[in-house]
Order: sequence, then structure tokens, then C-alpha cells
Amino acid sequence: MDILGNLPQVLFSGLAAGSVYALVALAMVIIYRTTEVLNFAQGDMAMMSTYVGLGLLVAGGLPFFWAMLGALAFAAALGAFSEFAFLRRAKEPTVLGLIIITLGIEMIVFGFASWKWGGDPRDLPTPLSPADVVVIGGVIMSYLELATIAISATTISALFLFLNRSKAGLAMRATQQNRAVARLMGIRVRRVEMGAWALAAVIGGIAGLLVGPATTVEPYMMWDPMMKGFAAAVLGGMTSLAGAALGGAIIGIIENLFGFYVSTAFKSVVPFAAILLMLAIKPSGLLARHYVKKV
Amino acid sequence: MTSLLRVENVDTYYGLIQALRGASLEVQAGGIVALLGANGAGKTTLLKTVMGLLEDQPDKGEIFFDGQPIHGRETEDIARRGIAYVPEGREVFRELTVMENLKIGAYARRDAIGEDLEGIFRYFPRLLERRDQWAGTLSGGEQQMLAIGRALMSRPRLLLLDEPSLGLSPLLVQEIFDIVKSINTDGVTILLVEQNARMALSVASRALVMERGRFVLEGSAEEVAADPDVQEFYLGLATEESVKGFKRYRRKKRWR
Amino acid sequence: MFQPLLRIAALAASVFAVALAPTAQAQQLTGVTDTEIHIAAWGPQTGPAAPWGAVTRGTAMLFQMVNDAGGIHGRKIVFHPFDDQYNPAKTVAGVKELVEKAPGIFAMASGVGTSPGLAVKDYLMERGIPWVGPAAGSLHWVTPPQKALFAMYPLYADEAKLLVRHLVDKEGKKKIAIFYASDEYGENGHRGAMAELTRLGLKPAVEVSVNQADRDLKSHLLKLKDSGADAVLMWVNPTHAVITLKTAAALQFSPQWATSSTLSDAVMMQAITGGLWKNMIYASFGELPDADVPQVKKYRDAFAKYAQQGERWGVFFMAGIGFVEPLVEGLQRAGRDLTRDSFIKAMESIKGYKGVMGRVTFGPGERQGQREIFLARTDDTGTKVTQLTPWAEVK
Amino acid sequence: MDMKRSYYRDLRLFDTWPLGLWLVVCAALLALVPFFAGNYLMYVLGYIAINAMVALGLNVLVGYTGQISLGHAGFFAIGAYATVLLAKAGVPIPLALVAAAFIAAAFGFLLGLPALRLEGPYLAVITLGFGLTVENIFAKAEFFGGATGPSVPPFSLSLWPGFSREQNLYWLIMLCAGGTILAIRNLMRTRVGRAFVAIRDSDVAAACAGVDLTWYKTLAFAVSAAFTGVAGGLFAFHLGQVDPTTFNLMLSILFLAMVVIGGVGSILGPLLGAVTISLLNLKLKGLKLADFEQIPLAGKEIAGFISRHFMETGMANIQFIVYGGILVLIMVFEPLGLYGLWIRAKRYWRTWPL
Repeated sequence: MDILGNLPQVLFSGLAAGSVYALVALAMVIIYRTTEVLNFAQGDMAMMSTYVGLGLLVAGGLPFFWAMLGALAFAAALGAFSEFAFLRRAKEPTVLGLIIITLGIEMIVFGFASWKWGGDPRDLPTPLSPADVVVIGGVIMSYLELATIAISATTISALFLFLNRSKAGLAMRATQQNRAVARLMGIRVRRVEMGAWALAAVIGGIAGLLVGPATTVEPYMMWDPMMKGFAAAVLGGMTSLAGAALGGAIIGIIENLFGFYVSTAFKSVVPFAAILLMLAIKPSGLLARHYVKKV
Repeated sequence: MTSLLRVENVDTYYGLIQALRGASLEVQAGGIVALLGANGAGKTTLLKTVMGLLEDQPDKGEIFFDGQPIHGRETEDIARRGIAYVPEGREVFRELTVMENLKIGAYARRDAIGEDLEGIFRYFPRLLERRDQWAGTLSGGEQQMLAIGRALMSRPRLLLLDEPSLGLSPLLVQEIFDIVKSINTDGVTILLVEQNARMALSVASRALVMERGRFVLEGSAEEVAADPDVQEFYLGLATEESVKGFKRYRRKKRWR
Repeated sequence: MFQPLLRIAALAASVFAVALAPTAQAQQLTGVTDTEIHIAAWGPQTGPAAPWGAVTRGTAMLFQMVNDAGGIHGRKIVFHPFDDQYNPAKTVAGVKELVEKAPGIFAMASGVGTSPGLAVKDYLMERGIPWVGPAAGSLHWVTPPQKALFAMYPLYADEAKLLVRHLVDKEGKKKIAIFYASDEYGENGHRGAMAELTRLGLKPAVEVSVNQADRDLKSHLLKLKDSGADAVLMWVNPTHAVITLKTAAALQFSPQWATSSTLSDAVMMQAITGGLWKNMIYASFGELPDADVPQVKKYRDAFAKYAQQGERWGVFFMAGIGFVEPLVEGLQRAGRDLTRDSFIKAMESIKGYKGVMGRVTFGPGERQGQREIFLARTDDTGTKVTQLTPWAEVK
Repeated sequence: MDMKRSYYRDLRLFDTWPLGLWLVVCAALLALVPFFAGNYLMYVLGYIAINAMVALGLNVLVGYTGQISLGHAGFFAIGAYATVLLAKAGVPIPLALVAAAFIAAAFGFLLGLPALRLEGPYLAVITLGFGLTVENIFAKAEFFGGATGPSVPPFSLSLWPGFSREQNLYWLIMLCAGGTILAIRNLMRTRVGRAFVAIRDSDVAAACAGVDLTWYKTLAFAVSAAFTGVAGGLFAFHLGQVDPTTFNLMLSILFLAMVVIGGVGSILGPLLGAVTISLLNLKLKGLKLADFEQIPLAGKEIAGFISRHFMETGMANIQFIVYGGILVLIMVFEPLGLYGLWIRAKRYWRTWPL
């Protein structure tokens, strides 16, 4: 086995996989920071949006770009609706109770999608064929992977700009930090929370649309990316956006390194072992800036 | 002339505990009204009730701002009508910069805010120095200034100040109160909740005293300051001693 | 406060217990009435294994056809399929419920999955309830042979052996890699391939396993590519097959692929891989779904009439028919006096029966009815399928 | 994660004696089931009881100590494998179950160590990783029987003369479940139980009061794992088969859902939750198109609409929608779960007709 010769290729592959995890992680972090909910429905909401995109593309006959845009619009609506119809209705919610609600949403979305579209895998046709590649310095990069990395990077930068430069982003950050005081500032926090869910669903939806062409569109398509995304979010500190993005990349790369050089059998377990190690050293995650426990 | 804020017969509960019992007050436009009372008297509860921060409260009673009913409204709407509340313990957004904190104060407004920023920095030059620093890294006094500045950014007509002196050094307290006074001079009506009664009465035009969820005394600042009970319990000017040499706190009963 | 209560309760309980000394098992329900034969099947209609649920629906269509053609000796088949989500706990509950509720179940048909099947096998066999055509190619069904269990699915290991033999002998491949799912199905294929390679005096180029949940197979494919394999035996589920081919394309890795009967639905695979299902060699235990033979045409025509909306004429659906055809044949042969014993005797008399599967032969000691498989290959466009070998038993 | 603030409410199960009487009656009835009921009922009751044991065990962690675990399927699997492998090696079944409890507890202790420094999502992801790891190791290692799992030896214990295997197993399960209830109830009344609750309400305050956090937090994991391990061992016999893929994340989530749906921090709560989720799990079956035609008034139209816009083959998935809907509804309207509903109903009737 050519140990070093393959390293750049493995790293590149890991980065491509990781950039999807990063998106899922970002979506989870946005919701966690705004509403303190671990959203276990994130993956399946993305799965459903991908199906919608596929429907618009194939059955609706829309051009690719507009179909994907439609899928993201649907994702936003689904996210906002979930917050509005379920999370907000919870009275005196507890952390665990909220988790169970998101699991309930997950099941509803999953059931609906598999009822509507069936369990058979489907193909999401893209303008890019998986066989289109460019070789740079011996590393084979498919257009699809390059597009995945580019789209993720763009999404992440846009998100940073939005949160740090726009008024709505400022309101979102303020709501995250202190909901009551944000209300005193005249911020309509319920709308902000609904917006955060919509935003997270869109980002998750982008992940779904990137996973779809590389794999298949089927009801379980987002389970693995969702788990890894969750792991990435925790690795990055659960409250830090930069941490989530970094965590995603790290997990993608670690598991590809492990899968290639050690064993594919335990590949999916490795990210969690990495987290265990990391949390043992730094319990608040890589980039979380504070971990103040309320007494 | 109608009053700016009118609270009528308000009852507020925390679960089964009643915190306000038929509290009524009026704040006329223009002055500083000081709200005095011991711990647990219901001062902060009153402010929170006015702001609609307590879920499903007030249980009973009505609150009017500028003649319009605001009880049962969302906090956001109440704030947008022109009431700003500086909560106890400052509560600045610790992970936003000073500048962002100020900007968020003007969130509900759409017009230019540059002028107001200048105004705030005139009151609090120290905030200008620290404009790009995280609010969480400021000292207590600076955070208090920021909290007040942030509240002013919404151009409120009524400012509710909750314990601005809490945990600050006497010098800083003096500084803050001077600024409070000048804010008032610039046209903002202020409802001031304070434990530091002496300081509060020195700036206030009117004052009210609360006990166990209701108002027990009202008058101009001078009248209230002259009240023997206030002198004894809030200003610490004990005048008489009981036969056994102990102060007789039981005298509070008189107000029931 | 509890002591007296507990004592009284314990006394009462023991009195009851003695009075109700264990009674013999309630009289066994046979699932046969004058007008009906009750048959049940489990199959995942939901959950990760839902695509396999088509097997159960195929079985249902076969029974419907039988009933519409007048039933069996004056009896209609009443079919009780249920969804077990590929979860053995649910399989057991469903089977016990149906078997113990009047009028009972005469026999089980198809039944998807090794682990659900294993969970109910002993229960069924203890009660002598016949089970025909478990939809999983496992050794567990026939080692040791059970009186009432009639297996149809040829062993996965046999398919793998035949594929390896073909790749080495006919295609001249030297470095064969094995890529398999880490479940019963994948391990059986892996084992079969290893056995054949050893027999041929070869070593695998590399053995790579994949977890059910994995969706990122880049490191797997890099390993396969890095091994320099010129052929890869792919023993995975359809979703993983798609990801495998797409990832291989992205890595410019194009060995000769060979795969199992599970992926023998070329039309579907071509559709979901977005056109990458080219030059694929695969094993098949049944006629191809679009084969032009009368046995298949009969069902294809019926499919248009009976199938539910959303159903697809594919290999799983057809397997559901093929696994159970011998059951119908056995019921026919058993005649009007239908008992479990007469049915088993009738089943044992089936020799060389040809339906949509290979030839089926049962006998007094023979419980693996079908052993025949063949290999097929898709062409460069992925649309045309040619049969590479005739039906044959793997020795 | 703190749902119950009053310590004494934690102990409600036997506090009134009519309730105690009812419990004894219930226990007696359950004990008599094998004498008149068929295998199916025993199977369902056994399944519920096994789940109830896990839910009660998990509740020690979630409800009493305020930790979260998304990996209890791992302990369940460890218990199942330990019991089966020991029984195959000739260890008597009761002994194998006890050993399984200790082995699971040991792993619980190990998992508890990182829990010392973690909470919330961090703990969730670690326990989730634990569950995945266990599942993977069992499925991969030849020693554990690989993907098919080890074959389960026949259940040979005899508790009553003339009982069939199923009847004996049913009794053993019920005995273990009853034992679990009593053990946990008593545990919570001891010093240990009080320490757990103190940690839940505020671990810093508990530490200040002299509760050894290291010991009690890991102990909570160990205790919880022990009960889950025994349940896993019983489950192996109950199913007659061990398949590593059944011990997946979904199962862990199901266990957690039992506790939360039932109501954390009580004994009745997890019991109710286990009954509800188990029955939903076993009884929720797919609907058919014909079922929709039964709807009065617009049945035909609804069925037509559904067949136009949905996959008939995917119709069984409606059960997930029902399942999820029930989870959401319970949590939205009663965060204390079914136990909370029960308390409220009781309070309502007590003051009725006021």
C-alpha cells in the first residue's frame, strides 16, 4: 500500500465528506443556541426537502437551479412550521421534553416522506456527472466534491456575514444570549426563533441536496450525516459556529483517515471516540468560549 | 393632563404566591419617580409586570401607557411603545460588543441612529473607549452605563431603572445618578427602583413606598423623606429607642 | 402496612395457582376451515429494510391470483401479511398473535429476513406449522433440515462461489477484491467468495466491509482501488451499491463489478445509479423480471391488473411470487383433505417444479428446494441484459 | 432536566394503601396469567415487563440523577450477550443474569467516568457513541457470533412443575420486573437515592453538602446499567435470538422515550411509558387504503386523494406519523408525561365537583 501517496487523496475525500457534516452541525448549533433544543429532526427535515427538490425537478419539470431553490424554500417553511406548530406549543418545556418533541417531529416527517414517496431509493440527477473529475497533483477531485466543498464554504461564509453584519443576525445573536432582554429591546423573539429554525432547516436542506447526488434519495439518506453532524457540533463546542464548521471538517478527515489506513469496519465509531478523547481534555468542546454552569 | 403610566389595582402571582396586591400608581410625564421598599416588597415585580415579562400576568388590574391599555400585551410591543427597562443586574449581552449592544437598543427603530450614539457617548464617554470590546468584559459600572445607554437608544419616553446602584462603589453610584438626572433633564421620564433610598430621594421629584405587594406611602420626594418611618427604615435615621433598647420594627404595621 | 396485605395476597395467589394447575396447551388451531386456508407472512413495509417489503406484496398478489382463479379445492386463501419493520421483537409478536387467534394459521409464506426468521423458527417448528420459502438465503433454514420448513432461496455463498469461478475462469481476473456489508447477507457472500478463492489457490486483493449506516464510502473505495483489484465482488444493499458506483466513478476506479441476486434488478439499478449500472455481472436465482418466458409473462400481465399504486415490477416482487409458488403447488397436491401432514407429504412429492425460479425439488430429506442459479450481465448501455451461464447448481 | 423538585414526590408509588392493595392485586393477576392465557399474551406482557425494567433503570439516571443517555441499547446488548455466552458456557441461568448485571454495571461505571465532566448535549453524544460502538463491536467480532449473533441456548429454568418454557420464562421476567420495582423504590429511600436526587437538583450544591460526586454519578450509571443488563439477558431468551443490529440507536431512543413519555422521576411514570411505547411498538400496524374508505361521508374522496398523491405501498408508514404525533402531543401538553396526567386526573377527582 502506498502510504503517503494516498494521503492527499484521503484528506481531500475527508474534507468533501466533512463539509457536509459541517453544514448539518451548523444547523444544529443555530437551533441549539437560539432555543436550547437538540434538533433530532434536522436530518429528516433535510431528507424531505431533498425529496421535494427531486419532485420539482423530475415531476415538476423545473430547471435544476429553480428546483433546488424550491427545495430550500420548502425547507424554510418546514423549519418555521415545526417551530411554530410544535416547539412553541410546549408549555413549561424541559430539555428532555423538547428532545422528545423533535424526535416526534422526526418520526412524523419520516413517516410522511416514506408514505408519499415510498422506501425505494431514487436518483437525484444533477448537471454534474460523478465521472467528471479534475486531477490536480495526483489527487482526483470530482466536480461534485469540489462543488460540495465550495457550496459549503460559501454557505458558511454567508452565514457568518449574516450573523455578524445584518440587523436580523444581530437580533438572533441577542436572542440567543438573553431572550428576556432581547424582548425588552423590542425584538420579536418568537419570530427570531422561528427564523432560526427556518434558517437551520435551509442549511440542513443544502446538506441534503449535496448528499442526494452523491448517494441516493431515500428515507434514511440523512441518518449518517446527521449523526456525524451532531458529533461535529459537539466537537466544536455546540455553541460555536466556527467550531461546528471546524468540527465537521475534522470528523470527515479523521474517519476517512481511519477508514483508509486502519479499518472500515469501525469507521463510523471513530468520530465518537475522537470526541470522547477531546472532551476528556477540554469538556466544553474545541471552540466554545465559555462553559459557565449555572448553580 | 393624562399621566404617562397608570397602574390600576394590579395583582400579580408567581405560581401560588401573590406578589402584588392591588397595586396602583401613576407616573406623570417629566419627573423622576422613586420607588422604595424592602427586599421582596414587589418593586421589581411591578416593573416586570408593566413590561409584560411575567407569563399570563397581571392576573387582575389594568395598566395604561399614555392612555392606551398595555396589560396582557407582548413585551416586544410594550417596549416598542416607548418604555425602556433597565433590568436589575444590568443584563447586557455579554457576547456582543459595546457597539452592538447599543445598536440592538435601537432595534425597533428604522431611522438613523448615529446622532443618538453620539448622545450616548456624551453621557458615557467611557463606552466610546470600549466600543469594540465584548460587553461581558466591562466592569460593573461600565455595564450599568451600557445598560442605560442601550435603553436610551430606543428613544424611550419612560425609562424604568431597576437598582442602578446595585453592587457599585459609592463614587460610581454618584456618577450614575448624576447622569440619570441629566437624562431626565433631557426629557425622559424615569421610574426608579432603588434600595439606596437616600440617593434615590435626592434625585427624585416624587416617591412611593411599597410593602408586601402594595403601596403604602406616596408623596413628593421631600414629603416621603420626611416621613418618620422612611427615615427610620430606609434612611437609617433612628430617632427613638424602646425601653429595652431595641428598635421596634413592628411599627410598620401602622400602614395596613 | 404491607406485611399483612402481602401475606393475604400470596395466600390467595397460591390457592388460585393450585386450583388452576397447568392445563394442557389449548387445542391447536389449524388455520383451515371448510372454505378458507389462512396463511401469514411478515415483511418490512417500513424502516430501513422497507424495499424488501415488495416480497410480501408479491406473495399477496400470487394468492389473489389463485383465489380469483377459483381457490384451492373449494377453499380460498386468506392471507395475513404484517409489517414487522425487520424487527424480530415485532415478528415474534405478530406471528404468535396470528397463530394463537382463531382460526389460526395453516402455514407461513415467504417471510423476509434472517433475523426475524430465526426469532420465530423454533416456535413454528415446535408447533409443526409449515413455512415455505423464507426470503433470505441462509444456512440456518436447512442445517439441520426441519420437517416443516421448505427453503427456496439459494445460498448467498453459492452465488458468490459461482461469480468468483466465472471471474477467474472466464474473465481471466487475477486480483479479486471483496466488498461486503457487515451483516448476515454480506458475511455469507464473503465466506462463499473466500472459500472459492482458496479452492482456486488465490488470495483476495483486499476484503473491505461496510456498515449499514455508512453513507460516505470514499475510504472504502480508495482501499479497493489501492489494492489494484481488477474485479470487485460487491455484496451490499442497493443504496450502498449506488454510492459505491458513484464514488468509484469519482475516483476513476473501474474494475469488473460482480454482485448478488439481491441487486439483480437491472432496470431499477440502472435508474437509481443514474446510468452507472454498466457491464455488471450478477447472479440470479429467478428468471429476469423482463424475461420473455411464459412463467414470467403470466405474472407480468397479472401485475398490471392487481398491483397497488406505487408498486414496481421488479426482482423482489417477483421473488415473493417465486418463493411461494411451491406452497400453492403443495396445497393443490394435498387435495381436499388438507392437514399439515398431508401438506408436508405433498410438498415432498414436488420434483423439478419450474416456476419463475429455477427448478424446485423437495424430498423426505431434502428441504432446500431450489439450488439453481445463473449469471447475467448488463451491456455497455446498461439496459440490455444477457444470460452468461445456463441455470446450474453450484457444486 | 429537572422536572421534579419535591423529593417526596419521587417516592410516590406505595404511599397510599389503596394503591398498595391495587398493586398486590395487579401482581397476583400478572402471576396468574400463565395459567389461563396463551403464548401471545405472555409474550406481550413479557416484552412490556422487559422494557419496563429498562425504563426504570434508565430513570435512575435520567429522572433521579438528571443525566441523559442515548446509549442504553448498549447496556441492553451487553446484558444480552453476557447472559447468552455465560449460559452457553454452562453457567446456570439465574447466575448468568446476575453476572450480566455486574458486567453491565462495570461498563456503566466506565461510561459514567466521562459523565463526571459533561452534561447536556456533550453527554448525549458520548452515550450515543457508546451505543454505536457496542453495536459495532458485537456485530464485527467473531467471538460474539458476528452479524448473526450467538445462538441462544434453550431456556431450561423450571419454576413451576409442568410449566412450558414460555410459562417459566414469563414468571422469571415478572419476578425480575417486580424485583426491579422494589429495588429501585427502596434505593431511592436510602442515602444513595437522596444523593442522586441532590445531584439532579444541583450537583454543585450536592458536592458542597458532602455528596461525593465522582462516586455517586458513576454509581448512578452503574445501577442504571445493571437493571438494563438484566433486562437484556431476559430479552435474549424472550426472543430466542440475539441480533446485534437490534441494539441500535433507535432502541436507545425508544428507551429514553419511555421514560420521558411516562414522566421522569417517578416509578409509575416509566412503567406507564414502557406500557405505552411497547404497545404502540407491537400494536401499531400499517393502515390499508380500504381503511380510509371506511371514513364516513368523504371516505371515497379521501381514499381517492390519498391514492393520487401518496404511495399505496408506503402506507404502512402512517404508523410513524401516529407514533410521532403521540410523542409530540404528550410532551406539548404534559411535560411531566403520563404520570403528570395521572397526577392531574387524581387531583381533579379529589376536589371534584369543585
